Amino acid sequence: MADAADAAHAADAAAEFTRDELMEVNAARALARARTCFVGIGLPSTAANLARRTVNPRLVLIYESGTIGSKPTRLPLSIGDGELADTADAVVPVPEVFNYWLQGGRIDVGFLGAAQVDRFANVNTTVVDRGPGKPEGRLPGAGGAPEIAANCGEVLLVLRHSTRGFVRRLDFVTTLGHGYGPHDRTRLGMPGRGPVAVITDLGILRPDPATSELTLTELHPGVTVAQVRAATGWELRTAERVGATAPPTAEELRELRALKAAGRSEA
Amino acid sequence: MADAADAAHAADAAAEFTRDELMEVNAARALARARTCFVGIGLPSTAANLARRTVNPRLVLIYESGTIGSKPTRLPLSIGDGELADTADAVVPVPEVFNYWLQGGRIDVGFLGAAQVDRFANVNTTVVDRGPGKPEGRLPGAGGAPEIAANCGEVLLVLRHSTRGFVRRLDFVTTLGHGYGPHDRTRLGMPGRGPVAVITDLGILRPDPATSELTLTELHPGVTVAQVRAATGWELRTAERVGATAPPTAEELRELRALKAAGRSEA
Amino acid sequence: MAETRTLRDAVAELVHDGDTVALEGFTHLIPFAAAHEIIRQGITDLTLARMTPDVVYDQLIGAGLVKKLVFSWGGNPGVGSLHRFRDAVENGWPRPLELDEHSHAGMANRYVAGASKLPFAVLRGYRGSGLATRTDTVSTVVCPFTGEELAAVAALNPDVTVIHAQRADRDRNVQFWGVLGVQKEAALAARRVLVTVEEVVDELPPTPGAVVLPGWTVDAVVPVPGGAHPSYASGYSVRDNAFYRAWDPVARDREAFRAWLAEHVLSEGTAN
Amino acid sequence: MAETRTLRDAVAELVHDGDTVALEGFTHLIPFAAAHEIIRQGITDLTLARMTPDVVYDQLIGAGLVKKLVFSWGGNPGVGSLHRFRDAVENGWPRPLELDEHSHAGMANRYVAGASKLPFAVLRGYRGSGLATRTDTVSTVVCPFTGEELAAVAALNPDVTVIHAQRADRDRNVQFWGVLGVQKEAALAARRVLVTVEEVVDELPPTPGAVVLPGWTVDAVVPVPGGAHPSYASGYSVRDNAFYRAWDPVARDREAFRAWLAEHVLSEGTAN
Repeated sequence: MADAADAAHAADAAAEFTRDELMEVNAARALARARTCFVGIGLPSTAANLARRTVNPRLVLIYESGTIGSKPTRLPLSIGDGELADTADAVVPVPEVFNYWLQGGRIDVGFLGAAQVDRFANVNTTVVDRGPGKPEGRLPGAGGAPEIAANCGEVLLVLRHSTRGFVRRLDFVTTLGHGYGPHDRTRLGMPGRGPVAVITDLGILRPDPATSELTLTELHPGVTVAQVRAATGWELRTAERVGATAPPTAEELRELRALKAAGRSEA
Repeated sequence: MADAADAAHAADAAAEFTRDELMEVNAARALARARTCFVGIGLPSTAANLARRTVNPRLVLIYESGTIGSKPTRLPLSIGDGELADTADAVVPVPEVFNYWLQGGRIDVGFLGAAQVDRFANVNTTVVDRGPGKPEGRLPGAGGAPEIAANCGEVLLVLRHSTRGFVRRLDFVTTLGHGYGPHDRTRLGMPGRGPVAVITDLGILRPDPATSELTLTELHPGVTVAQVRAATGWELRTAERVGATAPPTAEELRELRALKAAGRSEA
Repeated sequence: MAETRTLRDAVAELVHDGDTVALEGFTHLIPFAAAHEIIRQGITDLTLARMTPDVVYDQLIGAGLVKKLVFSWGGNPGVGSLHRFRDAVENGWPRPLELDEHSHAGMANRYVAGASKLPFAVLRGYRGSGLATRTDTVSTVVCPFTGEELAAVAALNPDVTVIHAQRADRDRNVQFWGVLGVQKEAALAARRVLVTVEEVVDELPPTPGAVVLPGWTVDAVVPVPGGAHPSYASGYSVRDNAFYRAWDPVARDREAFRAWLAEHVLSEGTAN
Repeated sequence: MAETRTLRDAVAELVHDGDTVALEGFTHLIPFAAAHEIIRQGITDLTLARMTPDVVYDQLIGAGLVKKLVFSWGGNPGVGSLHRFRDAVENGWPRPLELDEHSHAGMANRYVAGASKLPFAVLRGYRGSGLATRTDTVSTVVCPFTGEELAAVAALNPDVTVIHAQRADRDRNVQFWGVLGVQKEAALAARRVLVTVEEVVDELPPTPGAVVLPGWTVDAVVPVPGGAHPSYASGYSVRDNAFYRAWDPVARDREAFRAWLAEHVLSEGTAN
């Protein structure tokens, strides 16, 4: 009965949700079984905080500013907002969070954004080539990403789907995902499994277990394979059976919107 | 006038002071110009706390338990007594005190005891040879000494004078003083100057600037060169002019005895 | 004693042309007031180190005082780009900006090595990343026990580190709490340390989560209430997120930036 | 949940014959009660790690449960020798004791490497000391930037670390303060963590100088008021210096020690 009611709610809400909301909701769902999550700012923070309000209330949020077990009531604008420290179980210096907690192998899931991703889920957040005669376009840089991707149990990538972002060849490799195939992480001695999903506003890509190449495994409601292929800069492979993500539930949308509204209002 | 009065007091007290008190008072005086002192337990702690009550009230005491700027009112029995933390400016984890504070070059004077010292002020606190057919005698071990001796601006050694302690050849080198001469510390890249004085219950030995060999430079009141030589396991050299340490002042004795009485009473 | 010194005098005494300077503070406790004083005094040819350059270095870079930036993430947190930083890197305006670029873990460990007076630190990092090809301060070492190759990062020892803290006492003991960042390491790694504080008190109240830097590790303490704005000082102020958002259009435009600098930095204080 | 477990069950579950065990606490917060439970259960062939073996390891060694000791200073602080430790090393009684002996700086950094999941740590240490010739857990590395040769110490990752803390909450979050020692590093370096606490509370009050170990890093929390005696728990008890002094004559004599153990450890508790 509850399921039927939920489905009805979901159907009501479905008319209204945006593609970004699909991305955010599915990113949150991907944290359902994690104990600890290393949270970058922006989309990853939205998703992780939504997960705490929906699928995983006990999820431990760890921010690179050194706040462990933060329980913010609204979305922080930066990874060092005061509420992250005020609501944390422990606040540690930045070197400690990287050495004892991240490198120490204590984080189940690392959540990363990206400017460019290639077919092996390698990531560029450093510079982009803007064409002949033009200077390289400057991006913010690595931040914590190279070591998050190396040391977390697994990595989720979240970014909007476009040919600018999903590229045949990265202009720079900031952060290794799967290198050039399934053996590169092992060869480099990386403790974690690396990227297990790229969650976009169109669907979800996952590395093929045999080749580590990103493959379309799920589509969001109303999205076609052709749309995803058109937004991907390489010949995207699809899984034998491409699934569909469940539409956001009313609860997911309500919590997501409340979070974002609270985040905006505090400025 | 004040000097004359002090001298009179000192003379009064002189009848009563012990050789250990001479050692302790002179060890405290050696801290007159230090800003920071890394304090081992036992005689070094007595001397450093006496210095804070007499020649150097602003002396910063740093204990290897991680208490920085401790101001104990009585002599602690161990380097981790609660009062050391309760009265400290800062309490840091043990790895930090060794890495950021000691190795970080922030300690002016390190104060060490020893079971055996050789003529180059190298120290053994590990094992002693007890003769043929007998097992090695076990001592407590290194503790912080090797890195205290390497990294403090300078090192003071404090121990009672006897041929058991002042030996021709160490049974084990726990802690390097001056190695085998004036170039060994430089060759080993040791930041600090190493031992600058060995303060005993008979007098003070200092390394000869040319050879680094310990040389008798001062005698305590009433002690002869012959007595010191008889208590030293090698042919002890003496400085061209052997000085005399000033007798303890009444204030020094009063403070020293109050400190030790308070230390005993709390057990 | 430190408490009688003005910010102008302390900056003039401790920060010099050509210095390597770290103004640290991880989102929290960023020493903006001290940065503005550096701008007013026109102290130039600086090598600036900071994990997150943030708006504070956008301003110093835009003011033309910086020849090199040592950093790991150069964005306006939660907002977008640092446009003065980008303009300097992409177009050399107002002067070219040399970069020494790291990951956060690498930068944090460079300060740790600096505070420990070790020449380098070891981490499991930079693997498979192109970062190591662009800098001479990342290398490798082999573990003598396991044979594993690990990253080595060169120690970072600033000529001067500048931080903002909540409180100090009259002996210059400095106390800060909340998000702790890498300030203790950056201060202990530096040859000189300048601290601005919200207030100077007779005695530092023991405070949960607080770090204390003893006075003898600090060269100058200057009371500058609000000296972290638009960053914040936990217990005294909140982050002015609106300022960070409003910075975007200002920094996008060279003239808008110059006008902002003239109005809000150069016309204030006493150095002009 | 942890709070329903007895010390007997927690020790039986987490500490096994042949384990490498660290019972840490630098003078302060030494987990004596847990050590006594290990003795009662006769868990043996242990490799014990501790910077300062203290009376707690004198007891475990004297009880014949220890095959190897990893340490840096083995005395009775302020009193003298650890006689059971000496008897084992010098005379092999009640069994021979293998030693892996370090300096404090080396031991502390071995735990740091362990907590950081690095195979080794670097320090400027052991130079000119004979210590390095007696162990295979000290080596050297060369700085790739300066060419300086530095000491490398192998990471120490105990099978189980046991600590005593002042408080925990019902989610196993553990809080301790005062002299902090190397407990955080020893706990984070270990595969399993057992914590005895003075009390379990509904909510941990923010406390100056306190370290919090999140509950998800801890395998068991057991309330054992006074569980550090004759060591102490700042805020709850003071160090029983008289006990440390009285230990000297007990430990000097094998029979006096056996009688003490029978009366004060083996006859108590519920494991027998």
